[in-house]
Amino acid sequence: MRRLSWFELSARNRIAALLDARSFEEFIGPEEVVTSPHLLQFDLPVAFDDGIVVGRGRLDGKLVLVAAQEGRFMGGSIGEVHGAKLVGILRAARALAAAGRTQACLLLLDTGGVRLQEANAGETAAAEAVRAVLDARTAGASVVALLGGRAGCFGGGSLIAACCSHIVMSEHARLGVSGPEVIETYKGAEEFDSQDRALAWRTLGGMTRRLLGSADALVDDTAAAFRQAAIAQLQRPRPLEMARLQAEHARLRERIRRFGDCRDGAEIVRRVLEPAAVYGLDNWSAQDTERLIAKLPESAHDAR
Amino acid sequence: MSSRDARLARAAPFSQGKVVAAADVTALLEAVLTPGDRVCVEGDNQKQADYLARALARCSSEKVHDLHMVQSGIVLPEHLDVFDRGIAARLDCSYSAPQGARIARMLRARHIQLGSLHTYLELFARYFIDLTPDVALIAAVSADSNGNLYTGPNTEDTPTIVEAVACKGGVVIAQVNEIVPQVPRVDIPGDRVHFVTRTQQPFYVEPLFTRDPAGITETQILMAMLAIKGIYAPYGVRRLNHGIGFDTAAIELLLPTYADALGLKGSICTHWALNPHPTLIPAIEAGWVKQIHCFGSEVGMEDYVAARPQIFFTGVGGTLRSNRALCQTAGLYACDLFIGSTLQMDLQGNSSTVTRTRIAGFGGAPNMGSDPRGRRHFSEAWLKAGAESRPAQSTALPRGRKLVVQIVESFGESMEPTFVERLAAVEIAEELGLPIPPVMIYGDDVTHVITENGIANLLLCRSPEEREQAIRGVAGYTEVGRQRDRRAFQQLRERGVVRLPEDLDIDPLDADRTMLAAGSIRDLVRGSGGLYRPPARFRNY
Amino acid sequence: MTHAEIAVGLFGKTHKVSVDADGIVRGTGSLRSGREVNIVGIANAQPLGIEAALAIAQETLDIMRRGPGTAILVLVDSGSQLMSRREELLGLNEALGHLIKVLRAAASSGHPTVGLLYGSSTGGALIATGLATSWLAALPRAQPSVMQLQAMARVVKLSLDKLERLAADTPVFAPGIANFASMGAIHAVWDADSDLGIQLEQVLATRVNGDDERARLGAERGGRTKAATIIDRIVGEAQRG
Amino acid sequence: MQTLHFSYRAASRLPGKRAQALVGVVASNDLEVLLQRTPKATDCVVTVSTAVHGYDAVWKAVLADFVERRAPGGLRISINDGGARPDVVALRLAQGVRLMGDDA
Repeated sequence: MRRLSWFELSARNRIAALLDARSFEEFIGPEEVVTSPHLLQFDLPVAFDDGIVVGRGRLDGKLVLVAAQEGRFMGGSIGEVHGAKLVGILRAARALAAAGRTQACLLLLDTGGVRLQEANAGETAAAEAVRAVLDARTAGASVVALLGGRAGCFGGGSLIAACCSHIVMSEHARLGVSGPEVIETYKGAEEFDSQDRALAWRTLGGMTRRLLGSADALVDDTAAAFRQAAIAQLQRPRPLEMARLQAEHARLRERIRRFGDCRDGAEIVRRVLEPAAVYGLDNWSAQDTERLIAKLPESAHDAR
Repeated sequence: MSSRDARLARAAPFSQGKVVAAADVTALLEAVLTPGDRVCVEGDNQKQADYLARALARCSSEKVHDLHMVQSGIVLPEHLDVFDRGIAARLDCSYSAPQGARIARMLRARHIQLGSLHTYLELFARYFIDLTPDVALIAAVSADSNGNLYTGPNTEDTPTIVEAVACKGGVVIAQVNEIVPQVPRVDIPGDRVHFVTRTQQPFYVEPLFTRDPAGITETQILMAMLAIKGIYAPYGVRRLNHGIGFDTAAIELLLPTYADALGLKGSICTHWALNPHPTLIPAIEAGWVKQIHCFGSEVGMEDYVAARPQIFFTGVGGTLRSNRALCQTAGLYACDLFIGSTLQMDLQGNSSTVTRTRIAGFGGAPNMGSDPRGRRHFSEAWLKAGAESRPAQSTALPRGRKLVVQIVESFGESMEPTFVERLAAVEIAEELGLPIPPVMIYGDDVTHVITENGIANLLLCRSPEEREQAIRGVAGYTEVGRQRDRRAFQQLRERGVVRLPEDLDIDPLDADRTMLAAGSIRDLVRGSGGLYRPPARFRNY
Repeated sequence: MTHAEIAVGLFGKTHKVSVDADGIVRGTGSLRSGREVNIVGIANAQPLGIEAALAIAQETLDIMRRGPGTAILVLVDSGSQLMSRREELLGLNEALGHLIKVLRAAASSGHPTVGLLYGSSTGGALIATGLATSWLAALPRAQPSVMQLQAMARVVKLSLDKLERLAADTPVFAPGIANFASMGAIHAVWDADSDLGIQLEQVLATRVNGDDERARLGAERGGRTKAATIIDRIVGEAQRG
Repeated sequence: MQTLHFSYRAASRLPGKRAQALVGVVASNDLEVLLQRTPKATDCVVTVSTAVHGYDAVWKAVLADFVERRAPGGLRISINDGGARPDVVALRLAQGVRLMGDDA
């Protein structure tokens, strides 16, 4: 039997495979049928959980709060109910951190961003969510983003991820504000050919994000690997303090200074690091990535 | 002066030796061609002589008109533009799926005089009898200045076309990706090639046989389990061909897992007439496959194939040597099973990929999916199928049967039922005045129908009524399925004519994606040791 | 109103607010009460890219370094996030995230952060600027949006007509300040014809950096009837046992 | 959206201890099925919410077969349909019943 692939698992099954067996307790579960009040007017079906599962469970024996987006329901998009469940779990993370009960919150993001049919509610919820992430961190919580789903992590979701204390990605994950299709729609295929999926992943994919230091860990596409990485990341708390913000600022400035004229992940690897490297081809291995990470000061830092 | 000499003389101003500048190709074609010529533009469901197709479409219709196109594929827009522009008038072809909607419109508007829709092998056969082209426009990877051609892994139709044209006084014009001092291997000898032109872009090849395992559904896995346990195992199918589709891809990916657990390794699926399907990589790597002969190649599989010469047919230099005509023949005569999908099937098992708005042609499926009555060698699978088709008390001579399996979901895209009372192909034929409806596989060739509901064994049916009820019996919740006679269904089930998953001890709930030997393109790449290089459109990493 | 008119409206002619060629707003001014207010922001409907986000963040960090507790007014007239392959490759989400963090850190360390949306702002740019402040005001002609209806019609596969009809009945998806106010995203719409300085003074007199009240406002205003209850329930359930 | 209601008398109460289960996702060619216990031992009520109109007869046939084969007595089943074909509907229903039979 093949191992369970994170990419393929549903949100519910990702949580089940991530946490200690049978430890998960869902808040506002599907049986309560708290669904989107807005989709009906678009003649669209609702989901009993509005495409997000939130609750608490145990990871390696320790209490954690969890939210998992279902990338297959409307692209994991953030609507009013969906967004409120996410904000709720983040505010709970702040409360539990302040009370000293747990410092751990896991966000299994899998989203195209704000749900257009309830755009204003989704946009506002995304803004509430980023603030809630930061407030939870200020209270001492680690908020770990786990990315490797079908929908990627785009739009408001990408800003939520950027505010997290730790980011774990698989090579199937994509992280960016505007996706290739959106950029192509507004700026044309010359700017971003969305059909060229290899280019999409060289630009937004897990491997490139890891090399640039946009992610803290690149893991295999299995629930076991995500679990291990989440446990490891939780051991490196990153309180949101002034010095860290200043270090992040310097880090992002340095990235622009070094790579600001690049437009493709392959260019960064080829031109700046290894002229002969054929980044993004299929014989590029995890070892190659590790070798590059070791060479790239950008990729190892604590400035997030 | 022979007709060829006259053509070559007219073309001389546009070439230096055999080499023609790309910009001069249209002028050369105008010089070589005469009105009414039979012309083959090479192209099938994979490779395309695309530059030459465009060059032909740019010809002046004053100079070049009323051509009779005799070619495997109507695939590129230019293949139909020549009809719109008055360059060509008549058409005999085989495969037209990518232009299916436009060709249907043009036939309705009588913009094309259609001869016949053929199978590949059938059209090749006619190249040697009554449809020999006067001029062939072909594609190869490289040429030397003498016209020797290297076709790379995508040899496909080229040798057949060239044989027919060059040996019967015609002219062969090749587009090549490069001109080199010495070609790596001679796929086509230079004395059969009259002109070569180097193009800026390599000739186009469609990755038609790549199925992303991520797209395989639980239903397709269930059907694959039914195929393996319900057909491959009992008949001991060693020599076979798979069609394109997610269902057959699922079978390929279940060989090293599910079929292995059933203890079938070595006793099924050892010898293939098949393109290098990426989804067969896990089975090959697990030692299931003895050898594979290919119609064509598959984009991204070149290095993998070259590294597995013990499995694939390769030439000097190590790359794949494919040959469509020979592989079609192999599929027809030397395989015991064909399995493929279709869009519509009627109650006698006739099937078609034609819809009201699309005419897809045939390609090779009707050859693969028919019982060759000229076959005389025997195998266990062939004899068993033959025996099942004869009534118990029959005094007829013993004969074998090829297993022709249709694997379909009872509903297709947009909830269109697969099972229908009357094929759209029949209506189209009436409307266009075609003498025979474009049926892909005739019902009397079909031996089994697999759906998510079970298997209908048509070999065991003894009357048209039984066939109908057996097909209804696996037609699920389609209108046709819901109208089945419950009593007849029970009787067929008791006789093993219809077998449901539970009759084969298969629990549909076991049909799980974790059973697939690879769940993604990435897994296939890994399984190939990095040798498989999928086209960008299939990547998600 | 232009950024210059707004600066004058807030501080009179003695303000030191300027906009550079990239549309980055910087400066200070004194309210009538004598209270010093720092200004940052983005003008001229510029799309928000990495450099712009870092520039605004830099300015904010400088304000924080200069001394605690001063008010920060974020002026917003932007496009959407800058859409390009280069921006995405270099981590636009991190740059916008950084800006959000810096603005929140300013609030957490005692700088009241107030946003004033006076032009357009779309999508990620809006989340990283106006919506990243503790208290967001808008002028009547401001145009917040996630996506223009025309583009939205294409994506959700409905006619523009149908979308416009739907928009008449619900504030939940169409652009506009009334809709965003009804979500609770915009705390108040200021009167452009009366003294902006006084209106800002009034806001600064409240506890600007309190808890996030937007969901509660959305419920009170009827734009988001479910969000606040859901958030409260989850916070409650998580604290049980 | 169209809402369909069906009620059946099943041969027996579905065994198992789980109070509820959710299988599937509302996505194209898929659906979600929420199964919940009710006090009525052999009643099975099903509510289907679908944006794909005109397949009432197919739903009826699929559900009738399901009730006959799986005896899902004492269940309330709620379905949000994203346009699933009958084979997927039948599969999800069967998966749901299997989950309800789990001891966990």
